[in-house]
Amino acid sequence: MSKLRDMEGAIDAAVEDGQTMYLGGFTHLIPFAAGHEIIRQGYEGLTAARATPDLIYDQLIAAGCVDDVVFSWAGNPGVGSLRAFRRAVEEEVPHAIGLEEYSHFGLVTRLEAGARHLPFLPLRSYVGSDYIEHNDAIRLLENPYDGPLNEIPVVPALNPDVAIVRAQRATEDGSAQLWGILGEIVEAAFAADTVVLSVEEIVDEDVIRSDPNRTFIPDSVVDYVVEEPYGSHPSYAQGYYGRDNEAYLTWDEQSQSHDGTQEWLDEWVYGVENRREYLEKLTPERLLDLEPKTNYATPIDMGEY
Amino acid sequence: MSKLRDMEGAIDAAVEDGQTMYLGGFTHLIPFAAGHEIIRQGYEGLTAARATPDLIYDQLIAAGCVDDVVFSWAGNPGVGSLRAFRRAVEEEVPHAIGLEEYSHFGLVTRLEAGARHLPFLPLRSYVGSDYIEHNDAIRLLENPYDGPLNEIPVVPALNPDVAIVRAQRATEDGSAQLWGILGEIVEAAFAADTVVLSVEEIVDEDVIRSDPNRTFIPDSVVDYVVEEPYGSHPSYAQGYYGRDNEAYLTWDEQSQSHDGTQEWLDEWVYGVENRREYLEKLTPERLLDLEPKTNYATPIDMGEY
Amino acid sequence: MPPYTDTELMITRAAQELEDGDTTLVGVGVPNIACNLAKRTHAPELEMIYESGTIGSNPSQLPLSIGDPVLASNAKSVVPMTQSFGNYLQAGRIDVGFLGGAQIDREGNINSTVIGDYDDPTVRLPGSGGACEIASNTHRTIMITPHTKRRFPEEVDFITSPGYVGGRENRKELGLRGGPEAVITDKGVLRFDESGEMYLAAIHPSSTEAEVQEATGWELTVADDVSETRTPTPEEIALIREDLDPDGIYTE
Amino acid sequence: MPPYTDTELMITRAAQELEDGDTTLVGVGVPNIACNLAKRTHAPELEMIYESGTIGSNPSQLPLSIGDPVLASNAKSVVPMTQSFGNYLQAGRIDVGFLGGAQIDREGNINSTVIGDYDDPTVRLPGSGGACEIASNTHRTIMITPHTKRRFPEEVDFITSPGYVGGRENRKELGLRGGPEAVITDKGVLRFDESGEMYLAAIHPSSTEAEVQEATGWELTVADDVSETRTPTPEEIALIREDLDPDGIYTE
Repeated sequence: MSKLRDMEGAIDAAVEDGQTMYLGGFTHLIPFAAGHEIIRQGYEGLTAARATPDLIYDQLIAAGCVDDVVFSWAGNPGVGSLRAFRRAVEEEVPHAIGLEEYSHFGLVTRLEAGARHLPFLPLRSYVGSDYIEHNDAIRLLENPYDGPLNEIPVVPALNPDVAIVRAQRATEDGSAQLWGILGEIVEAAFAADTVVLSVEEIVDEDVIRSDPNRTFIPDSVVDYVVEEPYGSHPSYAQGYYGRDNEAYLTWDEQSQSHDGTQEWLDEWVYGVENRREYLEKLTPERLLDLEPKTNYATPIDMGEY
Repeated sequence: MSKLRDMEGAIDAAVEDGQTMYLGGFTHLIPFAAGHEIIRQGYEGLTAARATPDLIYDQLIAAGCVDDVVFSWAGNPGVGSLRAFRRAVEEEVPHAIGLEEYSHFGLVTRLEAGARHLPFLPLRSYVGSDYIEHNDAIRLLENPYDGPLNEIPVVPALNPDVAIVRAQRATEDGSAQLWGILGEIVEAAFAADTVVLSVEEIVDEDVIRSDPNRTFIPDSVVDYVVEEPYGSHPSYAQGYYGRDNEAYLTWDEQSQSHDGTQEWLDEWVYGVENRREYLEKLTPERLLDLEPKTNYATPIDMGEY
Repeated sequence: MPPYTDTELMITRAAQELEDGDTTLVGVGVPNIACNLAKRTHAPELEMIYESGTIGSNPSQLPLSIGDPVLASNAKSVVPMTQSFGNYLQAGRIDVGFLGGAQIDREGNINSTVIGDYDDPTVRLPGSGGACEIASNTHRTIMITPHTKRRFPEEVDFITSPGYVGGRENRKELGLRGGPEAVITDKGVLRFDESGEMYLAAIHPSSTEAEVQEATGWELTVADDVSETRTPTPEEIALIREDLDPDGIYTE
Repeated sequence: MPPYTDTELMITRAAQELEDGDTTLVGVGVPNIACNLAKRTHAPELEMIYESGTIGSNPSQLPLSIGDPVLASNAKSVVPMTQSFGNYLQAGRIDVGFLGGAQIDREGNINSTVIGDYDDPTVRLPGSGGACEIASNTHRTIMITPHTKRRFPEEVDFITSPGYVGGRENRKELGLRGGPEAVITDKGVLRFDESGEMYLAAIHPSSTEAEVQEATGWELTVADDVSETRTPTPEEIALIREDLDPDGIYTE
């Protein structure tokens, strides 16, 4: 069953004010096009969960869409601070945001518990740190077995209302293959109630079925599918394009003031209809420079039995 | 660093009397050649852990190598009973064996806890069943969060002394790629102290590095590597050969009596030096009939950046 | 050849339990044929998952075991068992599960572990495999089994796979999802009432109410509207005999 | 160009902490250059893992972030973060971790969360990322940081990454593996004594004991055998400037 929509339709159908939202992707395959569409549609009161808020949440915060952030590392990767995030925390601009803070493993473990319908999962982090004191959701459980550990920390399941994830290719009904850095994308898709999948390319089901071990996201968890080439720009899609570092540096510059963020949003988000128009604003050189050389994986033989 | 050995050398180096051993592979990629070498070398007192004991543990039990079995389904898949296993349990022939019993998810969850260095992991099985009453290792833990569940079962980590696993291809130092049914192979390799990896083919490191998302077992967990084509016969290796059902039916027949098992072991295990000699006893037709047609996966482009 | 065998009747009846669009955890043998029959007749969108971790399997021939390579070749996805059990089954993503076993009781509890005492069994059965998980986590379970008094005791010797343990309400309170939906035997179809007790819902043309009662280890309630099972159509039988089990491995 | 900069000295000194065959969890920037320098000099078998899940990375150029595609292309393996943190880091498969942060204290506890009060911070820092896990689960951690009094308080404002909290014995009893091994600053090299307290082990040629003490927020013990840091060799500097950071992104 085809679940194809354009981004506007998918976001409109999937997102509501006040939801807990998870945009997946650890530095790789970040759903920027979806994030911009959320800004354009003007949602409010979102709880924005994500291990690495990255530029996309900084932009959502600057646009006023976000009331709370659940996260583990809030920085501009390889560049510096997330200035809009900091302004909201330190100066309540455009408004105050609440924070719920974990480490990376804590947050991805929460998604994994959510994906598996478990109330919690244990992990060997947080002991000796100040996290437990400041986050009531991280709790200590008695170890019921003999051994050196008397207690072990646990984190509760995270089941976002909506997850938006990217992959390189998928069928129209949403069976998706992704490669390169996987981050927490698959766990987010399984944990969420509603899933929007945005891909570089729609492919025939034969392509997916030829290599089932690479299908990390099955159609059964996906609600809407959007074909959106370059939908992760300025982050990257392994094998398709690299990270556009200029955009990360530009945001660092623009976001030094709240007004600067609004100018940027006016030009690159509110000022365009969709991702296609956004891409048309980039110079061809800039897109060409992001293209990697072709480098095929050695194929495998699944055998026909 | 090359870890290549022949099977005799690898088993001699890795296995000792009295160990807890896990031969990985859920109906697929079962390490039969390694199991037969263990029988030939005459180990005793092994705790043989495996979700599906299958023919290989039935043969190890018939050979007297095993004192205890940790398992979740003891049958001849698609055929019927494991007769040697049942004879040991019901009639103490060749000697009594102890049983520690889980369901599939319970046992693979034990390996996952072991792989992650956690004392236990929770799962939503066993409630309402008679397992908890008969297996003291399955315990109930209070749920420290609000929600419908007050208690949840947990199972303890399983860290075998030695795991023996199969893959289709690997480097000489043990970075392995496998495809088709993965079962619990990867978790077993990460959970064990010592790992013997047996593969259909040794390949150059370039092959492995061309498709890193398929490398489920890294060299860092592997101690010994054995190149052993058809090392999973009569189970199968996806893309290389199918299951030899005749062998499963023959064992069902032969194992109706303890004497029958000994005849079979005399001919197919004690009577051959190694897997090569075992294979030479099969007819060419039989091997040819197991060959699938070639069916390559659609390649992916990792990109060269 | 007879127009249909007992097994073929059980297969066609089981297939009718499946709805189009259902996701089903398939076992080998008879359930596999029932699922494939449903997929080729009224439920083309049936999604078949095997506990070995193959998702959306599309087998080119009858699998020899739940780990057969035909289940992986041409599947939609293949995942490790931690995920097929964790992300799919435990997460509630599987509608229907098929179960087997040596005994099933009044509450739909199934035993596939031991006959007799656990520590000194008369018969050592294979054990749970994934059955305990399937019974605990799918939305409905279906059992296909021959109907004999030994197989239908009032209480099983060992609960491998929980049914309506202590009743439907208690099952829910224990945090167990779904529950037994139907037991399809060679004599009839049994279902579960509001309290969670098994009753006779339909009788096969070859059997009688008295025969069913005779082969059941407790006084079985019979539905007021007990019906006669519809017999297999010639099309169904042709599919089974020509395509799904041409060698008659499971159906003869 | 000077024969070497402060940063280049820190890089070469950090590289010496790595042994051939070590598995190291690499951060971007300076630690990345230190690891690659070690791999190209005395530690060719160094295994580089990034918390993004790339195992045995072999980057063709300097990664822009810990999620750069060059870390995945040509890696030995790439796994989801549940596994890089679970099966590798938590399982004790990583020898060395590099940590950064705004503050480090007497016990080697690191703060990368907030300056000031947690609920009303003066400066909101990025937070842990994987640092809490790296500090808790590797066998030894190394920190590379400028040496200033603000960065070396007696106690950090927030323990993001536990060091020898309450001493070496207490750390062990808490179930934490390993612990801080060295802090490499632009003034010297600090290590930890038997009780788990930081002390000055070596001074860079450009600095003095008094300068180090002046830039440290507590009375720092100085080793009896305090040494002078060896300066970078021309070969090391050539590797850094020509191959590892030719654009001088991190080293100028």
